Amino acid sequence: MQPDVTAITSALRSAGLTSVEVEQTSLGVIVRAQNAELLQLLSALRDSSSEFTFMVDLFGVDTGELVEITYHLRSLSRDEDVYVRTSVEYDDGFPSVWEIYPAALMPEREVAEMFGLKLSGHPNPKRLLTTDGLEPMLLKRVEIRSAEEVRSR
Amino acid sequence: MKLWGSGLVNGLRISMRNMRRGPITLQYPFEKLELPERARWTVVPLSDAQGVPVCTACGTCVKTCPDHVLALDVTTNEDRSKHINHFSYQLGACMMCGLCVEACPFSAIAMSHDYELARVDPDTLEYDLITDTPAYKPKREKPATPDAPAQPASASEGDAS
Amino acid sequence: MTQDPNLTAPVGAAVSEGAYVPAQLPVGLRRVPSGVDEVTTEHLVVNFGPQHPSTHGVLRMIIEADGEEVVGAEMSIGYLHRGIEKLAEHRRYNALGTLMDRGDYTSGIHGELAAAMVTEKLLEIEVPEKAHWIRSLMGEVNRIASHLVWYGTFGLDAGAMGQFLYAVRDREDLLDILEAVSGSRMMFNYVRPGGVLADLPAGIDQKLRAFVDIFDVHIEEHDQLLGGNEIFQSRVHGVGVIDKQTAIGFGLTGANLRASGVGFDVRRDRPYAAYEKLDFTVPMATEGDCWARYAVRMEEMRQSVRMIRQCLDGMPEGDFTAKVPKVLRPPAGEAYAAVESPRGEWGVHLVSDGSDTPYRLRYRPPALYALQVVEAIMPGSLIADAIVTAGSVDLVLGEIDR
Amino acid sequence: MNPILVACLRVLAGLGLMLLNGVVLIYMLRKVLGHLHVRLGPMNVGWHGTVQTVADVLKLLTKEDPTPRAVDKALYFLAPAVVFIPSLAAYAALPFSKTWAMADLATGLLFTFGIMSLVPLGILMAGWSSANKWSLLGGMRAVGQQIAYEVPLLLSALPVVLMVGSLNLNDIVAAQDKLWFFIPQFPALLLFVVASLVELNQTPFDMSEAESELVAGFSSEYASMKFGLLFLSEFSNLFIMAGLTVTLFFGGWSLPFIPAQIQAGFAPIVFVAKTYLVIFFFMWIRGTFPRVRVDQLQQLGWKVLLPANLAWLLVTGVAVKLVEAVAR
Repeated sequence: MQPDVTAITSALRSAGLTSVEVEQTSLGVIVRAQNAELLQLLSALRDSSSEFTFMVDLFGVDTGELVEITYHLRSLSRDEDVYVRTSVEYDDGFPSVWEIYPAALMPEREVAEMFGLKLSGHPNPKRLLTTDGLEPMLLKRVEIRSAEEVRSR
Repeated sequence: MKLWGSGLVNGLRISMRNMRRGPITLQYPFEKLELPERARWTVVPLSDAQGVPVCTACGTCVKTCPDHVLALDVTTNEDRSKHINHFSYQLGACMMCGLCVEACPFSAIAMSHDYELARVDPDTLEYDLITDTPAYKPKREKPATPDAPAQPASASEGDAS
Repeated sequence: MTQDPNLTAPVGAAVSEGAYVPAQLPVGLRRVPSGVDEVTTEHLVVNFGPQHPSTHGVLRMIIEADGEEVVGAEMSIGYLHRGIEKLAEHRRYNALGTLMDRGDYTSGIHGELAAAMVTEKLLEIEVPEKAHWIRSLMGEVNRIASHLVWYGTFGLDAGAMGQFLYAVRDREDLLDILEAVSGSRMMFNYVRPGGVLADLPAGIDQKLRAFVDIFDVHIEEHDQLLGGNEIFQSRVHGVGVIDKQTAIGFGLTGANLRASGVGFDVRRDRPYAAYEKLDFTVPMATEGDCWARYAVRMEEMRQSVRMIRQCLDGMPEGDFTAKVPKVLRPPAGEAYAAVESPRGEWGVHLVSDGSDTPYRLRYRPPALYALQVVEAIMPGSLIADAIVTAGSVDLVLGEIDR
Repeated sequence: MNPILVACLRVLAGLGLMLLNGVVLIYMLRKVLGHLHVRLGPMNVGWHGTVQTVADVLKLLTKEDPTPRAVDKALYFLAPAVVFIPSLAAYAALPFSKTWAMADLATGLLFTFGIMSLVPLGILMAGWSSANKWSLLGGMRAVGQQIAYEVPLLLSALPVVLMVGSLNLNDIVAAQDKLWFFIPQFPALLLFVVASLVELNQTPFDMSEAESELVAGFSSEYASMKFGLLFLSEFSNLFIMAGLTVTLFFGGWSLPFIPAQIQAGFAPIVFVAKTYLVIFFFMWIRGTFPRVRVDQLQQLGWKVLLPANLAWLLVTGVAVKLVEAVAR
């Protein structure tokens, strides 16, 4: 279930990623990455001996200051999960990882749409779920209808 | 290796067997299914033996309802007894989850078995469960849960956001 | 059809495969201009859906066809988007099940279970043994009901009609049972943080036993009626092949992944509820075509019947729920819990900030990943094959659009 | 009597028969499919829903008849007629009894096949003129499959003709007074049923209106009675093909072991009853089987049915000659 922090750290160090932080949290092992080295990090994880070839999920969280994007990876051969987390400023862009994990194709579009981010390097970067002109819904500043509004409908 | 086509013949045999089992459908408006005891449909107020609604206007159900379909309009008298002006219910938005009934500390509401809910007039989708009735005084005054009634103010703020 | 012992997934997800390398752009329409062939032809762009008899729910497949052959496909979704993830930020923890029900509306128990499990993880609630068993039992009942919907609509996609009604007949019995247990036929709201809503009602044991006894016969009939039909076999063998690398690369889970030869099952490899104590095999196939997915799902239904029997026999005595406060306020933190829904790994990732509503709830829709792979493998097949392929991976739009 | 009047009366009788047949067959389809699908079918209008189809026909007649803007008007309006008229005319040669036929043609079998092969023309017109992608694909498929299966259909009827030595349908029935042809000609019967299922656009070969792929195929853009005509001709074709099956293989209006004088009284009833049994079989198949794929359909036609037909024709021809030689 939980991979070894030191093993992942050393694997990433040997792949030339010296600045990444690997930490053990209650959720699991989280690798924090800069936006710029995300692609390199993910392909290093995929090609490492741990074989994180399977992307379980990809989602964003609005922390109130910036948007954190989490890539949930799994190694089917070792049955281990690891989370890669990167942060993006509001209205900023993030790179598409579809060439490393094709599973990211649609979730990436969803994250870009729901948090108002720009997606670079994606073959089909259209909106996925909602129509044009809607506010990025999962941002905390976008309110849904309150109880009073619902009642006064 | 089976003969090509034996599966087709077997399929015909199975569908004929099913045909001979007879129809399982009910002719709905003429025949009706009996609902199991737990079936959840509209919310109805419950009354005591004299026909007085047993709602104490505590507002737990209103705070619990995920879709805000219940609303209480209550005036508090000088002797701190409450008077329910309207206990309104939006049938059209209710999803019959039953959380209000579970939350009710005095069993004043229940999920009925009334499932024929089609309406011609959309205005009838919102109606009052209880109108202009003094709130029921429970025999034993006790907080229903250790948590919810203790901080009613903060909980309602959380709902309104 | 007897089960081939070779078709059972190995215990422990022992798969070591190279990564999927996309050969070319796997998505989107080619938009080939007319007159590129020797004969001046024009590609026909047809919209399958959102209102179309073959689409499951409101999926819109934009298919670019050269005659009967698909040359490009794009899936357009969002017609059923209700913003469940946003709504969840305004729901108390014990009301999350109402949203999860409406995600994958054919397997609500699994969604509720995932939401309840992730809440329990954050709150560190110990769930009583009986609740675990009830959860497993209801999960398997719901799995059969969901697979029967898939079985029926898959046959409809292939053009058969009778078996759909037979599947729905059996599903009705299951829905009656689920209604008697939970109070609703689809939107159960039964599994709660800490346990389940209520104990199993009296008499449900006999009802379930009677059902599984009949279903033992009916499942063979279903299998012979559709799977034994030579026309159907010729429609699905070798159609819509998803190889192992593609399946892993596109994040397939559940029966779709196992049909491609990867033996991962959350129930066995990350046990939850009472699955550790149940004896079941995880069916697997290696071909990765529509037939493999069909065979795996049919076998899963038989395994579910086995598990229902075991759950009924082994149901322990005790409480059906732990003592939980009415308003749950988990400490700040994150947690991920996953269940094996009929469509695959249904994971719920929850971020709590200590209030009575989640800060962020993300749920992993297994059918969304299946949809992507359909988009990628569709080009090159015939229109009729494309429909069958889309039907074989079991799409539920409520879950894809959320 | 005036021969023109007689001819007109016969045509009217045929039209009435066809309309009545359509109504009865639609009711029968609903009931048969309903019971095959463990439900009841129509139950409320009339006793067990018997008048339901009449009510539906009235609904079709009184419905608004919109014409899509982009259609090719002339072809769009002509197509239902082109589909309907051949299937009406094909009733002409069906022998309901020794004397009950609208026209006792010397080449009755050939006439029926010939006139039925006009139907794809109307379907193509409907599919093309509707200016709808589904209609176009459906029309193309329909024509493709019906033209491909004309040959196997004719060839599978030929062995019977070889045995009888006549194309007159009444002669074919008369030749079966001792032995119905489905016993010596069982392979031909199978081939004929498969080919006629394709001709009829019936499951498992309902390519042209494969609802999971092409919505409603060539009839997508038709409404009201224009759709009604397309629908009606489909059921009328069903009756004709089933009638031909009965005539060629199941002794037509004759019954075994019953003297001819007694039979003559209720021969039409026997014929219709046998035909409806065959139609029931078609509907049974329709409620059970999935659909084949377009390319598989064509492969079945050209690679399986055609050689099989030719082979069986050879076998029958040799056998007929041998029997003649032995008898001589």
